[in-house]
Amino acid sequence: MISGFLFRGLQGRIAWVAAALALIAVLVPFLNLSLAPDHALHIPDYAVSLFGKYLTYALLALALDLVWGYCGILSLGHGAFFALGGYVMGMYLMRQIGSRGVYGDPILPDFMVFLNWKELPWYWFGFDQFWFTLLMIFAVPGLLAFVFGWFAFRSRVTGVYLSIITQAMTYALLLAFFRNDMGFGGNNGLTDFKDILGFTLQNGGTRAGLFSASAFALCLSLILSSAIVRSRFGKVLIATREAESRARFLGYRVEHVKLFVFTVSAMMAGLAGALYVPQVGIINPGEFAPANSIEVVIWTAIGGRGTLIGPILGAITVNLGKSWFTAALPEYWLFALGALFVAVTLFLPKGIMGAMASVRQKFSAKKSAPSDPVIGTPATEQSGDAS
Amino acid sequence: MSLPRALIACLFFLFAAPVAVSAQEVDLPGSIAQLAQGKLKDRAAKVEILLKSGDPRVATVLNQLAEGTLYYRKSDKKVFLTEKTGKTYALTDPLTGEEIKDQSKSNLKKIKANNSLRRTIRDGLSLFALSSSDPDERMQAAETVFKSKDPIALPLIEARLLKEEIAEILSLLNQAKSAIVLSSADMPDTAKLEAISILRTMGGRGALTLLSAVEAAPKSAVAQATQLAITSIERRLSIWDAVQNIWYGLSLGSVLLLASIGLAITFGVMGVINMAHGEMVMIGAYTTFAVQQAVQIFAPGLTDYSLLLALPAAFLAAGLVGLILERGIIRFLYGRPLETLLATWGVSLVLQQTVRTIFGPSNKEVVNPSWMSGAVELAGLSLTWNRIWIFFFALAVFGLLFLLLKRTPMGLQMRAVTQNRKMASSMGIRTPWVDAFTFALGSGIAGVAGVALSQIGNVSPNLGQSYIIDSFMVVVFGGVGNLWGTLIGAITLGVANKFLEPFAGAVLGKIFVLVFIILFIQKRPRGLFALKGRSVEQ
Amino acid sequence: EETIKVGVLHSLSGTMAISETTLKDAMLMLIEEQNKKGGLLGKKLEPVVVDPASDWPLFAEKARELIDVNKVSAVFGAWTSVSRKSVLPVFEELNSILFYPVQYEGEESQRNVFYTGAAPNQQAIPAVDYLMAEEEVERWVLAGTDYVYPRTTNKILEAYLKAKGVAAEDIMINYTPFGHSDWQTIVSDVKAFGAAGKKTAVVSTINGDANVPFYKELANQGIKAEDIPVVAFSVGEEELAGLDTAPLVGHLAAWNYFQSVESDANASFIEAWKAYTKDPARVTNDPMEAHYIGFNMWVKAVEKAGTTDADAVIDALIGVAVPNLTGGYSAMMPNHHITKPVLIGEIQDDGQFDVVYETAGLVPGDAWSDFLPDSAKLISDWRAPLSCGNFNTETKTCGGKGE
Amino acid sequence: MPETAALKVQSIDLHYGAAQALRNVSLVVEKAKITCVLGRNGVGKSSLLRAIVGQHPVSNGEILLGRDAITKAPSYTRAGKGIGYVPQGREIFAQLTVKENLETGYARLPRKQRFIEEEIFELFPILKDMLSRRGGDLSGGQQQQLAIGRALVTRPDILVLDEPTEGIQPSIIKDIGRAITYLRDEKGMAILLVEQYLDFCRELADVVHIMDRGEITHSGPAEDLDRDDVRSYLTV
Amino acid sequence: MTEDLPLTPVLLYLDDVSVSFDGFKAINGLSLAIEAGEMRAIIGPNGAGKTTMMDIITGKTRPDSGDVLFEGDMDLTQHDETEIAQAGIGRKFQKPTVFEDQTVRENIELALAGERSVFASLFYQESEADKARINALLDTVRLTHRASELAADLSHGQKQWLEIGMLLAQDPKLLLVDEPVAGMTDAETIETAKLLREIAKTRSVIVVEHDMGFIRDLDVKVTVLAEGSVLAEGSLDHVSAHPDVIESYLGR
Ligand SMILES: Nc1ncnc2c1ncn2[C@@H]1O[C@H](COP(=O)(O)OP(=O)(O)OP(=O)(O)O)[C@@H](O)[C@H]1O
Ligand SMILES: Nc1ncnc2c1ncn2[C@@H]1O[C@H](COP(=O)(O)OP(=O)(O)OP(=O)(O)O)[C@@H](O)[C@H]1O
Ligand SMILES: NC(N)=O
Ligand SMILES: [Mg+2]
Ligand SMILES: [Mg+2]
Repeated sequence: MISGFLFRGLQGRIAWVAAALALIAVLVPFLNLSLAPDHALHIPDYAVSLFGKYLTYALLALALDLVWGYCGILSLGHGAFFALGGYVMGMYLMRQIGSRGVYGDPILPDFMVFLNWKELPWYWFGFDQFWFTLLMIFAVPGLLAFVFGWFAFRSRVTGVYLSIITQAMTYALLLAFFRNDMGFGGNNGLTDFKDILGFTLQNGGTRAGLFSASAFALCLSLILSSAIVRSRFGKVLIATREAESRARFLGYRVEHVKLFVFTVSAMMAGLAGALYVPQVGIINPGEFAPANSIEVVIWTAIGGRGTLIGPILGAITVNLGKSWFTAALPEYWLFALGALFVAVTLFLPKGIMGAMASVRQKFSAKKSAPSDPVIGTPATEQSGDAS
Repeated sequence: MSLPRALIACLFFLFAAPVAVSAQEVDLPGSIAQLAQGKLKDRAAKVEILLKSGDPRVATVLNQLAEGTLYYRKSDKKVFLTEKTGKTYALTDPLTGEEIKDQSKSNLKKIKANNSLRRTIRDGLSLFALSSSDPDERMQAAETVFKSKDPIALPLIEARLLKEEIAEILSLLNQAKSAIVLSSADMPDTAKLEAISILRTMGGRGALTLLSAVEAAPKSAVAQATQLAITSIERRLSIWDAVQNIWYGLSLGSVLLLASIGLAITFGVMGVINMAHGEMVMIGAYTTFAVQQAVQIFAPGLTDYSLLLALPAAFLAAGLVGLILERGIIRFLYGRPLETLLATWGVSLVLQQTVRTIFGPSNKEVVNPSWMSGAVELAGLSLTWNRIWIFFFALAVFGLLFLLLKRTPMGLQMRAVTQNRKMASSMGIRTPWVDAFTFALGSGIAGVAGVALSQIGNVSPNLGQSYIIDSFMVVVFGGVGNLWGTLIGAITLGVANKFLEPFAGAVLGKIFVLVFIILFIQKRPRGLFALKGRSVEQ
Repeated sequence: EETIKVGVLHSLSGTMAISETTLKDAMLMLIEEQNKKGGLLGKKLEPVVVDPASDWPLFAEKARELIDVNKVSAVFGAWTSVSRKSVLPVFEELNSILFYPVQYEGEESQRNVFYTGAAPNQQAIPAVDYLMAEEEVERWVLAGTDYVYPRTTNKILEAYLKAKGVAAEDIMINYTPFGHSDWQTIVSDVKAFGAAGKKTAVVSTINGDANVPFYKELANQGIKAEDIPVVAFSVGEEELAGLDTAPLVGHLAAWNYFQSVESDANASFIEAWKAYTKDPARVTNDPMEAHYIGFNMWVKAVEKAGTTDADAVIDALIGVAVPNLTGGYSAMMPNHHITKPVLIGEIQDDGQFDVVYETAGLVPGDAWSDFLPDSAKLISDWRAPLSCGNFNTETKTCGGKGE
Repeated sequence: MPETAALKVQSIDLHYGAAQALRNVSLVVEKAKITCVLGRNGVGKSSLLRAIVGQHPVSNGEILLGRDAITKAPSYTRAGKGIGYVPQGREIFAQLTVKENLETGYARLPRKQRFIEEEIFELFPILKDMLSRRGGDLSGGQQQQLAIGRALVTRPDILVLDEPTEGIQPSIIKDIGRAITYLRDEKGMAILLVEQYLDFCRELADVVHIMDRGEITHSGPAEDLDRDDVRSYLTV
Repeated sequence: MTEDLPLTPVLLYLDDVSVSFDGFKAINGLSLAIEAGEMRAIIGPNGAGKTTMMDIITGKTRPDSGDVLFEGDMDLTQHDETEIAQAGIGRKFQKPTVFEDQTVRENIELALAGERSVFASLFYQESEADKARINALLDTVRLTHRASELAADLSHGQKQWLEIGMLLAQDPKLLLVDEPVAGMTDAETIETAKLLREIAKTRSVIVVEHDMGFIRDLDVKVTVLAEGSVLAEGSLDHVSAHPDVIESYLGR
């Protein structure tokens, strides 16, 4: 049943993109590792690490789109799930350092030693095991999303109210993780990682492996998301986004619907964070910053929300732009990026995917069922007496 | 605090007074010249010697030393009193009063003082000032003596107590006397008891400290009186502390209100998720800076009032930016509120960088006018002027806005347009104009808030970012679209924050407030002042 | 024409731009001046400026780009500790050189990094010593922003103060979030704490943006330097430029450099800086001096090694001594920290500091604090044969490497 | 000869994206006459009214108000020139009170005319009882009455009504019928009425147009219309 | 269930229900019983509380007092919209409410009876029977030719039809239809009446309308509400003759 379900996800354009992702997951490490640096097809280390990072961003954007694009839950706190996944992975990596830390303490991470901690806090136990870590990568963000969603959706918190409390959530976590007393290294976060599963992190091969893992994770998540949105459940998602109370009158348990996608999405975000951390070598509370979560929303909007490929494109485009601008126009890049955001909103109202769709439409006369749903009208514009 | 001539005059008078008793024969020119020699840490001893002289000219020298305007000439190490006039200095010989004008800074070197030296000077000079003819100086001297508890001052105070006519100073002198009495070992119990009762009426932490240090035989009258006084003061203090805390909460609330009130229009009323709101506040703050600079150049006399000029200027500047923003971008996005988030985020990046490019990345100095500096002591409360002004200013802005929105035809049109733009147009309302006006108004108000906020915080390109999250929290917590909600929401969050802070610390306190907001929204999913009824469902 | 590239890795946007932009400008000026002197090894120096945008992972990405793509010979950059931590593995992996110019919490010594800012023993401890000796302070408020630098510094200071006989109830420790802006409660707490009869001082490790509202509140609540002095470790001339300093006269800061220092080197540096920025009001500050020292050290080491090859330069750097701006020489020590004088300055109403105290000689930076039990055992020496940043003197092993 | 046409629609087309909703529609609304448009669901009646009041642009053709072309004018200009509109679906300002809803009609009026005529309350007494209730809280029929009342506040020269009887109780439908007649006869108002309710239309109308698939397929004076004829036009 | 309880064929029972909004009594001691298999027409002046009554039955509004019993033992006031819908009460709103971003066909599909849980809908596969049923419903509401268009693009009347289609797809035991023929032509109105009569053969229906011709076509018992409570009840002719009904509702 599961495989049949997933197979449904592998249709149309998604199948192609998934195949492409699987291909680069294999090909990029190959081109990076086995070709000589001066070979025309060689992919430089720098590009591998850069794009490895982008892939995790893309996964995060995809996760957000599942709740925002399809279910209308504008989470301004998705960065929190990403960061939690990152911290889980960071804790594992910290514990892998073992006695190789600067103080040579076999158990305590360095930051605990110099702040005079005597023993490992209970919540650090188990993270020396990879299987446990793997479990926690999904469990921690998933649980937070579940508990948060359970209350919020049951209380029928919607719209901006929901957005703002998700922001409050990530902001509170930001402040909490900044606190040194929390035992997560405060502002400096977790750093100085040495190896993952026995592979040295500062090694091209490991990096290529992480790239590959990120591409596969994205590929699988894409298929899963596609399977979800193509099922009848996907239609319920959209129905919920559009007219939540109407869906209730049809007998759908809207809070369960939301809770399910919210939790699945948080887990995907956690996975993205977990893959991100070993690639960038640090996790710090800054990842909880509300601005980060807003940026994810922006990637998604730029790519085209309510499409699965859009957020992937958006995340990669914006970050590529950012990487490029910050080096090419270090003093003026904010003008460029800001103008880009404004321009996309004005001229590509449905993002890159929307623009591509309308270009395609111009060529093919026959109008297909629109896949980019129109964004709902604001609460203040609604009137009338029905539901 | 510069030394007025009056002090010198009264020092002459003092020659006949008790201080003269302690005056010693001192080699004045030599001692003054000594100030220019040696290291800073040896200077205290030299100052002590000068103070002993009791010579009125010494007060001037020492005051200038404390103020950092005492220099010596590099060529001959001669010490001078200085006054800066334009780019040059006028030098005055401290002993002869002979003046040399137009000296360049490069010929001179400042004689440094540090805090402990300044304290020594202040304490020493306060003895002189106790008999000054200027009541302000006597008042300050009494306060200084209260802190220094210098027993030498006792006879001076007693002499002055006989002559003093101003009640306020009289009580300060009594307090200073009590402080000395209580901190010296060999005082009669009657004097001590009197001192205790004076301190008990005075109250406050200073009194408490003195009383706690009183040493007396257990069960003695002094010990009992002390104990009673301490309990009484502590009780009063705890009440005042609570009141003070409420004030802090109200004051923080008023800052939140100011920060969010413009957003209550652009987001609350218009539904634009205005991520550039903070930057409108920033524009207001930079306008304040610019106006202040201009005033300093063109009308230095009005510097104290540059804020008043800045208010309309900031309103117009931020309003104009808002107008351009609305006409250029927002108007294409009505009905697509989520896209306004994206576009205004882009705008906020551009505005930040624009300000960084024009004004540079670092903080700009906005001076507090004198009427917004310092604090007023009110019973057990200490209220700083800038917070008081900001509190009332926030309420005034709120009140005006409330009237505009609820009581004027324009307000009605604004609300109609934002609820149903097409229908409003069909009712004959010029919707583009109303949209532009509303957005400009919200932005302008944010700008005005920036004027006030420049008085308590940074004026930097990041200014907007530090308010944006709080602003959204307030508007949403209060209930989107409800102006009262914004008011009550801001005040509630401010007070809650200030009541949590003492227990939890600033960091945890803030976390608790956020958690409180999250939980509160569960109870009231549409904010504090939710719009109710059919009209809002779905 | 072949050039030697120098990376400049300072945030030009985001929260840290406020501090770091100046350092970028300073680096550009130093490079330009060096080029006027004929460059280095006969080649011109070419700055490569990027903007890591106060975004820590972006620091790592940009560091990699500078080293891997732009092939820079050395990088001058970072401000916050977390940004340094973020780029550290990159410098290690790609074996390049980073000069880090800001005072920090210590507890680090890495082969590829040269720390030209102050370690805690070059700033915090002398400041406390001064307050004890000069101002006879007996009661202490340690107020800081809640992050690693203040936490560590305060930990060290707490241990130090207790060792000096200060009672626990005479120490108040307070942390606030980044960008904290409402100081009413805390300042009034300080006031109350200081009203207990003993001479009280505040040791402030409050970071950046939070300082302006803090000092404004201090001034308005009438806390005068003569009553309760505040000594700060993160407030320099740049920060004061955003403040009306008249009510703050007498409050203190501890640094290794002040613009007001009178020396020929400083005078010409200030002149050059004002000319370069075309702004007669531009101020200089301590991290700029650190870059000045670091850059000159690098130049000298490259000349000594005759190459920009990282390994050679890293080895050559140890022992290099260059003039600092306070009139003496600073030397790079085997632990990759430098020797510096420690100065205490009082705020003046013109936004400058008046030096009221200066250590007799130079203080060598201590990577591993002697006041933290686990750290006291460690020493750092990057010369052969030890070649170790964290050698444990008890176990005689190199902590990070000895497995 | 005096101009008797208050409004002329001259061969307009209207599109929603690629879909065409009106084809070459022409129509004249005479002063002091009631013009009625009939047609099945989805034939384009509301679209025609939207074109007239300016809520949706036309792709071709012209609309004349008296002698002025208003084809491109925004809705508020048209309202300013005397077109009052009662839309289908009521479009009440949900958060405004009944009173405020009515007062939105002041926008085009000079200051001294800014009051609500007593006639409106006579016609819809319920509005007077509910002045301070929020528009969105009213029942469907109450909202419909408010929508009509609101349009009358502007004192229009041409009143455009889209299925005004929808959801209204029979007695008030009769009142509305009387009111419309009164407005025509006493105030000389031109009235354009879209209706499904055939009897209502037949009783009131002077001129009737029948639409089908975006076109006007039949026009003529009301008395010429045979009930069964119309029925046949309107059957599915 | 109704077969098991032949003595209490009451499907829906409102007992002395009241609700007020800000002090305004919208429903005032309303009692009403609908039998299984009965179709009931409800008329009454604008603002009489008809829609509010439906809100109460479907769980949208909680009454201040009174009970609402469904199938004898389910107290609807204790359940939320979802549970009530799942128990078999379907509703058509006064203002047509459909999922505008989805196609006409998807709207029907979503309404189609069946398991509503998250996992059931995740793994749902459309059966031939379901497909046939959807097609039949599309035919019934005459929207087959627009099946793949977005519901947003329908005209007002077409949305009314679509919503009726959704209601049918839900296959409820009790249908609440609020002004189904508003905005329909006379011919369509007749069709709708036929359709409802057909439906009422197998389930209960409550219809609210102001169109007297339509009510007459339905030919069922009529309840007149006024000011939140029952004013008259009986055949249409009976209530139409009631002077209060003429006075407050029908007019002269
Ligand atoms: N906003 C829209 N976007 C796309 N198509 C639309 C839109 N509004 C209406 N249509 C389509 O245009 C056609 C005409 O619609 P219109 O609303 O004018 O019909 P109508 O005659 O008023 O019908 P009804 O009697 O049901 O109100 C219909 O086929 C409808 O589906
Ligand atoms: N939330 C509310 N707040 C205030 N009044 C309300 C609210 N909801 C309903 N009402 C009032 O309750 C009364 C009943 O409304 P309801 O919609 O039930 O009437 P109805 O019988 O359906 O009328 P119609 O035939 O016009 O649709 C009306 O007077 C309405 O204004
Ligand atoms: N290293 C610092 N000051 O963060
Ligand atoms: Mg219509
Ligand atoms: Mg109704």
